[in-house]
Amino acid sequence: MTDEKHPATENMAPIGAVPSGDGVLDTGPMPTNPPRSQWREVWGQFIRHKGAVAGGIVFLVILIGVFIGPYIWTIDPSYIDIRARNQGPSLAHPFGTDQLGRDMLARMMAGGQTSMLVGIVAMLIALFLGTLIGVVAGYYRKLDGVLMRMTDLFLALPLLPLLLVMVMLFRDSLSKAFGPETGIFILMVTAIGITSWMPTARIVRGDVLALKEREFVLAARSIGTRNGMLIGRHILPNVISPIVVSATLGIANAIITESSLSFLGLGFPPDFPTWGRLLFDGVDYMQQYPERVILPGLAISLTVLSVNYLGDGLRDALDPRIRGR
Amino acid sequence: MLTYFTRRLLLAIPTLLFIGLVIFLLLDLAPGDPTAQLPLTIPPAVREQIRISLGLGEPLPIRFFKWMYQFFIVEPQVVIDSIFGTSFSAGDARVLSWQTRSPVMDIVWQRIPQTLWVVGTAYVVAIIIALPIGIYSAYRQYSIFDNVGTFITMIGFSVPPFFSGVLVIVIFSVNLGWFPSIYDTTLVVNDWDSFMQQLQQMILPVMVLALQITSQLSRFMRASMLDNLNQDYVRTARAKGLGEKSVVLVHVLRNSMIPVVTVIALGIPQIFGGAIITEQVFKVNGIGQLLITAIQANDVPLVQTLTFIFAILIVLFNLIADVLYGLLDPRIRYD
Amino acid sequence: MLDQALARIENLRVEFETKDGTVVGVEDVSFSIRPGETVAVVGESGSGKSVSSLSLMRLVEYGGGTIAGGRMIFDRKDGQELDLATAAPDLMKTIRGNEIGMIFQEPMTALNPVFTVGKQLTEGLRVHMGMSKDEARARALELMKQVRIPEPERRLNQYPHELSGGMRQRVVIAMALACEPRLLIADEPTTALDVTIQAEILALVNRLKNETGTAVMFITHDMAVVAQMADRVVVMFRGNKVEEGPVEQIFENPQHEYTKALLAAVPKLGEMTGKPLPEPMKLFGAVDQKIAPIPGENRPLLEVRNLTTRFAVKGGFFRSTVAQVHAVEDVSFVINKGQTLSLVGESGCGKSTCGRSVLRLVEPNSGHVWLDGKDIIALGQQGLRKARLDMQMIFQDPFASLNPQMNLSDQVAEPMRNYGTHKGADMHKRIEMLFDRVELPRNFMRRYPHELSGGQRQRVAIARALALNPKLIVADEAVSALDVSVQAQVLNLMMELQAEMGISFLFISHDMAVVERVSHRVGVMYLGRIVEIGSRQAVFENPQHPYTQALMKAVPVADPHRRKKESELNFKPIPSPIHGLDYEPEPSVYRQIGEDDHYVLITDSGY
Amino acid sequence: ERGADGHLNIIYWQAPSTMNPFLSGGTKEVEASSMVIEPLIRFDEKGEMVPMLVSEIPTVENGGVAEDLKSITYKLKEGVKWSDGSDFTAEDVVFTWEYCTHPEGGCAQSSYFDGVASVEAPDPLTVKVNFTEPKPFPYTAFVGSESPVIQKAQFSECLGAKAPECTDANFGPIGTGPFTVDEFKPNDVISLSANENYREADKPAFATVTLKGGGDAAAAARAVLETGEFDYAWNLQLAPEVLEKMEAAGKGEVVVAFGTSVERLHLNQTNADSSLGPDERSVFMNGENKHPFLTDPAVGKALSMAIDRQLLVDVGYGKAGKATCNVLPAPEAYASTANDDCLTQDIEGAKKVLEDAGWVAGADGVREKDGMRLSVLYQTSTNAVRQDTQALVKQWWNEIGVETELRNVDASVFFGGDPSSPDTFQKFYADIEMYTNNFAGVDPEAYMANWRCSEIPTPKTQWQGSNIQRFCDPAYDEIVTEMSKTADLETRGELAKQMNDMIVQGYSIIPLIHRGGQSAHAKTLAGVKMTDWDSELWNIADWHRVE
Ligand SMILES: Nc1ncnc2c1ncn2[C@@H]1O[C@H](COP(=O)(O)OP(=O)(O)OP(=O)(O)O)[C@@H](O)[C@H]1O
Ligand SMILES: Nc1ncnc2c1ncn2[C@@H]1O[C@H](COP(=O)(O)OP(=O)(O)OP(=O)(O)O)[C@@H](O)[C@H]1O
Ligand SMILES: [Mg+2]
Ligand SMILES: [Mg+2]
Repeated sequence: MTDEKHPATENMAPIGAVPSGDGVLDTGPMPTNPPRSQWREVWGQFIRHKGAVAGGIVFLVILIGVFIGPYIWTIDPSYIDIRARNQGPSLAHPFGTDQLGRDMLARMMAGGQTSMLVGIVAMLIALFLGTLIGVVAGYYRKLDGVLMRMTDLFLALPLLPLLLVMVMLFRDSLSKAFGPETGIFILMVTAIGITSWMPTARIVRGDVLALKEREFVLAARSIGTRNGMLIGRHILPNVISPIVVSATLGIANAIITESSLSFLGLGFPPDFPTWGRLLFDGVDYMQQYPERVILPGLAISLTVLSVNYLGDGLRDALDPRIRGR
Repeated sequence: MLTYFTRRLLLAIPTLLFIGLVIFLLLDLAPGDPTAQLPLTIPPAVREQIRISLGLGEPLPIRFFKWMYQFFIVEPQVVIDSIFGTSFSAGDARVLSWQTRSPVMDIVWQRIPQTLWVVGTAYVVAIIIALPIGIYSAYRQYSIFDNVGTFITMIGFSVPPFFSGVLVIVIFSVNLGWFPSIYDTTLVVNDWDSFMQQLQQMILPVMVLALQITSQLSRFMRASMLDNLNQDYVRTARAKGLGEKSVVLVHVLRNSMIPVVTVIALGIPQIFGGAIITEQVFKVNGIGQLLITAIQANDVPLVQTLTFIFAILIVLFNLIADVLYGLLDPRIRYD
Repeated sequence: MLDQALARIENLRVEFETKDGTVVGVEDVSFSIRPGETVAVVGESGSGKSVSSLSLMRLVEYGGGTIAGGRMIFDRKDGQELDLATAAPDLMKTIRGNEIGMIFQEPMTALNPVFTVGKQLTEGLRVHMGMSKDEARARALELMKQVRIPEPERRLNQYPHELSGGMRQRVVIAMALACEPRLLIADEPTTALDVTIQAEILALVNRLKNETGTAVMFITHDMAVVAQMADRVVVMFRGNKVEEGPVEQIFENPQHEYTKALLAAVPKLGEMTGKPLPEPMKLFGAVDQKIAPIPGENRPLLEVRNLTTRFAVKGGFFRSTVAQVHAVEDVSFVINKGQTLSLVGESGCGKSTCGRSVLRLVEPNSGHVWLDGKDIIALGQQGLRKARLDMQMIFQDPFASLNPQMNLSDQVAEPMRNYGTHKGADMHKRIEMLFDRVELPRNFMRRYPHELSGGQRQRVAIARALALNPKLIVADEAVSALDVSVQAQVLNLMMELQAEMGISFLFISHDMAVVERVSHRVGVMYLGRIVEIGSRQAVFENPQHPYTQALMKAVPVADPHRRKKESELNFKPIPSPIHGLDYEPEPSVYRQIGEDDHYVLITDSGY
Repeated sequence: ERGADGHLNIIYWQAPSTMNPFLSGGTKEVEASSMVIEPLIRFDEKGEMVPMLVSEIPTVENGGVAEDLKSITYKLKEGVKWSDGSDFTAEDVVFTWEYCTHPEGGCAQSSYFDGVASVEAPDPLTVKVNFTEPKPFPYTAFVGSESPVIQKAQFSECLGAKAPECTDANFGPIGTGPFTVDEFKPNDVISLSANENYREADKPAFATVTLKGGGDAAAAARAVLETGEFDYAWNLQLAPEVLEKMEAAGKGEVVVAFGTSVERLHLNQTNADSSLGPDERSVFMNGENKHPFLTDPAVGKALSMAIDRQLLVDVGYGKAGKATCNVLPAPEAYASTANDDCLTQDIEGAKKVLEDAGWVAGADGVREKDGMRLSVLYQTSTNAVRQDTQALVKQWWNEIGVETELRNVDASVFFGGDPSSPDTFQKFYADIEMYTNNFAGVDPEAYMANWRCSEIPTPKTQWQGSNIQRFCDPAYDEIVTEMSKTADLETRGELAKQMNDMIVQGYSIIPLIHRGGQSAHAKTLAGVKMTDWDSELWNIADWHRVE
């Protein structure tokens, strides 16, 4: 249909008959703030959330510390200075040294890189899988049963044997393709990711089931929106809140799962520092050198806390209903 | 409701069979060997003999069906026999652990009490603590209490138990000497003294576990309360002249509990599954410790049976959670 | 009637702390209510009606508001006067629900979904009157009878969702009345309900007032309801009282500009009597408004034949279909180009389903739909998508049908993006044009739905429906949720568009006055069937089916001299539309009335 | 007096899973069962034989061992009773042999009966073990805690495939030892009480014993050394400074005993290049397919010289380790002294050795020769101490120009024999691997025989075999044969040293640390004689309480 059939359309005059704007019949107080760009607005709301700002700053400091830090503090984290073993904090080693004389500050930074990456990447995998499966299960009725039973299956799968199988099947090819350290990283992260998407999937599915019944979804269909777009434009943005929460908890969960795997002897190799591994190694020395548990413990907790507050703020900022207030 | 329940139960059977198959294949694929923990002084030929005597020589499908048969046919018969003194199961081979060469289910039964004592108590304690915290945090959102609560629960969530566990042992067992660091599973509670002893040895592990569970539950509770506090019916209740206490604790709570109760129900399989690390740290030797030692020893029958029981519980409690949801929320009807 | 006022509000001011600073909900309001009197508080959305009433209950505090000034003197049972604005919370507890009862706007959400009706009813009784469980229950039963709920004993054990909207509202009223309050505040108790239930409830409140001498503060924006109920009227505008007076005076001799505008915006049943074609409303204060009848064309655009839509009721062991909801049953009608057909009827009679079936948003079971000669039912998914270029829908609830996460320009742009009809700057220009067309400021384009008033939202929905230049728009209760004045604007807008662009409307509504205003033809639905269909004039001026007649009778008239008595109303409860699988409904057979195409169903409709 | 000292608390952080050492050959099971069932002869803390159920140790001199070395005859002590009160007889001993050698039984200790043709019981107190070949060291069957005697009456229904079905017997064997099982909770806790029928009337001093399992080494050590909840803790492989700190609390002491365990590096003699197919990678092909550089003794020598063994001990083992240069460090009669130079680190020397052999440093500091880089993959099982060792060794090797990539594998996979896994130590898909091995008892004959050419694991044998580094020297095989025919202890000692030196100087194995067992007991517990030759609990009958 073209406009030619209705030549009037383009230059239709406003209906002057209806007073509007400042007219008598304007309906009460309306938001009067000037319109802002969407992302500016999100940002504006975000920086007004005190917790989020504090969390963001801490998170940023940690990120900078572990990723930029090594360029400033250039000691090799695996360099062994055997004469300097088990030292307390000093100028030469601000965080002290470990039982082989490796510099703890350098190890904390190297460990932080791995831990942060594990947290973020595993979370992203879990989030992607969880959202995908949740949305598909919620949106396509026919797949719901199968997908939800699959979630049950994954809930029941034991992580450790799974990890062993993955190590056996993929380690060699991965370390050939990416080098041994990246290879094991990919394995760990995938294993953690694919064993922790289930809660997200459940929550997202529940929300999608409810959303699907909302009228705007029907409205979208009535204006010719295809399924893919419908999910992308209408469903996903409306489940962002549970997804953000899952992301927050996901990072924490991944970091902690990794450290628990160290405890069970299946985490990263002991010469591959991560915060979880450093914490685990430090536990034996807790009484002699308390800083060895306090430092990595603090790093993990701070990260988790900051991510949590960051998530709170992000969720509020992404929700236009809250944002307007 | 009843038909819904039975329908879901029937559907659960193929699901479980499939899960069983997947677990079986996964464990079969996993590298490792039941003789790995034996000293290297035992020569390879002997190891091979041991493997054959464990039944590892048989082809995969036979092993799978044997296991399924034993699990679903023989083991229930054994239970019936032990209750009624019958002898249906006589002569049938049961699922045997490779480590102990004894029936897997017997070991599992042996482990359940301590797991329930410790993990179960922790769960109950956590619920008792988490709910009030969640309720009050939501009622006074963004108050000091709420902020401090958030802070502590997030810390609780972020500290791995292998650290917090050892920390409390060092503080309370080593330095203060108040509580034992090792859980005595042989303790029989039959009088006040032994009960106190049991309490003493439970306190530390329960503390560590409850901290984690509380952290998560209180977040759920808070969110759910927040959802309900601004509902219209709350205003109606106030307009009736009800006190704040009954408004919050009767009207709001009842509604907020609906999702939380199902979350709690879904957590129950975890109780039976044990808490691997906490049990290990405090030597509680419950189901979690059983699973991890079995995995380390490549005790496949034990691992697959435990995992499968866990799968059954998950499927079952998923169902229970759904049913509970329907019971608690009169709006939901399953037929 | 005593002269002594029961409650006096003096210079009330209420403020809310928000992130954007302090918002004044009520600026300066004073009025009083005497015992046995009904004071209607009218005014537009956001004018502070609810806030005033909530302040009287001291419930604003729980919504984040503070009473920043003024006094609210309440005459207590013992004759002592009390300033509610400063009363202690404990004292307020004994007043709320006991001496002042309140009926809330939304019957659907005002009840706690997880407690039985009985429990919620007895709660107040036990707190205030110290009754035992059995006593309270007996009293509750009495109350249920008083509000005329059928089968009261069974209802006490039911949950709110098991009752219909009207029944729920009556439960809320019973709750408010439980302790025989001396002041009853009713905050828009009927806005969300359809005429028949509304009529019942209004009659009930009136009866109670007469029987117990309770004073009533009745909040509404529906002038017809005011005319039915009020002794005195308080008109509010933007947080202030602008006019006050006896009901007759307000209707006959309004003083304030706003009151006049309000009255002008009310569509009155019978206004169109004698006019064959619909025409826009005369709006107050509007200069050079062209009011011309809209003729339309005499060519059919949409033809619906024997449309039937049923919903499966699943159950049993294998979740098989055990019964069906006969939502739309053998419905046929024709809409001409540029004309409007209205469907009216009680809640749940299948109007929305019918509209959706035409667009195939719900798959009909059988029947035919031709749009401009194209067989819609026969189309595949691709064809259907294409066909929807020509037919659009405006949904019942403007808020629900807009995606809360998308800004307005994206929402309006979406259909164009979907079909690729316009792109880039071209599309942008068209969006601006559409915004202008529906009278939305262009700087609203980046706003989100929640930042708009109901009327503005509905205009967005209209703009979206217009974006593709459709030939047919199904308008499902497009104005039901709106204020009278906004409603008038939206109605006029729709009619203007129809006149200019030749759009046809399938207009679904339960508001008879609105239907009378906009339609060329009217179909009355009952239990899935059209029981009467014909030109608007024929159906309204010469209703033939008994249901149509009852419906007409229930419509409140915006004239205080023509109040309806409860005895005039006579509604039967609606039978269930659910039937077993083997139920074979008879085909709809119609009898023609007179010369025009005015038909009445002669098949048994269940009424 | 029996039972006078009350209760004894023992903690084994790895809990025993059965009390039948024939069904599970794990150390923890063997040790736990040694409180209940006994062999005829045990080894004491010095590795010397102590008669337990026999009146004296049979030798050629006293006629107990046949001149042709083809049989040995034990005289059982009189009056020994099983804990159920029945008599201990030669029939029980014969039955034990039948039980463990049953082809379907999968007996974990059946190697103790290798070469045993038959066991006879000419009379109730005489047991005669006949060998198929002359056996210069005949003290294998029924000697040491891994080869105890079980009661015929209890196990007669449990032969072969039926063995696992006798759960009650496996969990509570009737024995001749000082204690009997009251309750056995697999992998958790064992409750025992004094055996009423123990042959020494005043022993054991403890009335009851609890052997608790679970946790980790640190927790076990803490329970004995710091909180005093337990009296004895086993296998405390902990960082030396941690253990010292705990010991300083004053509640208990750490005891160490050395046996034959040596932590060593195995240098793969075959090519383990990952680009090779499964039929070639790490497969021994009679001298073909040799490792590109690890077969060069200069490289092995340099690798060995670069290591500071004492430092490894200090960092990871403390009291429980000694630097060593021999795969066969004990007993003394067999320990060579020819290689002791390696005890001192010599980085410069190592560099020179490589330099002389033509390995010169390339641009990145890694030495090369003929385009071959000295780059090794060094693997071991996952274990904190081993990873520290790896890290240190890697650093030293880097210093001498050897590039090192580290890998560690989960112990259950590494030591598991799953032929489909690429990570088992037998498959050896790496250049160098590190672990500990030892031999049971005091005779190294079988142990040294491990490195015969025929013992090399290959795909054909499903990678079974004990010659892990794929060492093959016909001369070595000859000495093995010679030793199996030599009865004279001194000559046997010489032969063993010769073999040790061949292996060590050929640099197919680089010994690092002679490891001991490390346990802790409360100060109030006396009588502990820690040994690594037998069960640590071998003399639990003598343990008692002191103030
Ligand atoms: N909780 C609140 N926070 C902030 N502002 C509020 C709040 N409640 C009401 N307001 C503001 O107070 C003003 C009066 O609102 P009120 O609810 O009394 O309107 P109303 O006359 O009842 O309208 P309606 O007919 O839509 O119910 C409005 O401008 C509204 O935005
Ligand atoms: N998706 C559905 N599944 C099952 N039954 C439905 C569904 N949608 C509507 N119904 C039933 O079909 C009947 C007609 O509903 P419909 O929404 O068309 O009524 P309506 O006339 O639009 O009412 P209202 O004025 O309340 O909007 C009702 O009995 C309703 O319960
Ligand atoms: Mg209102
Ligand atoms: Mg409708």
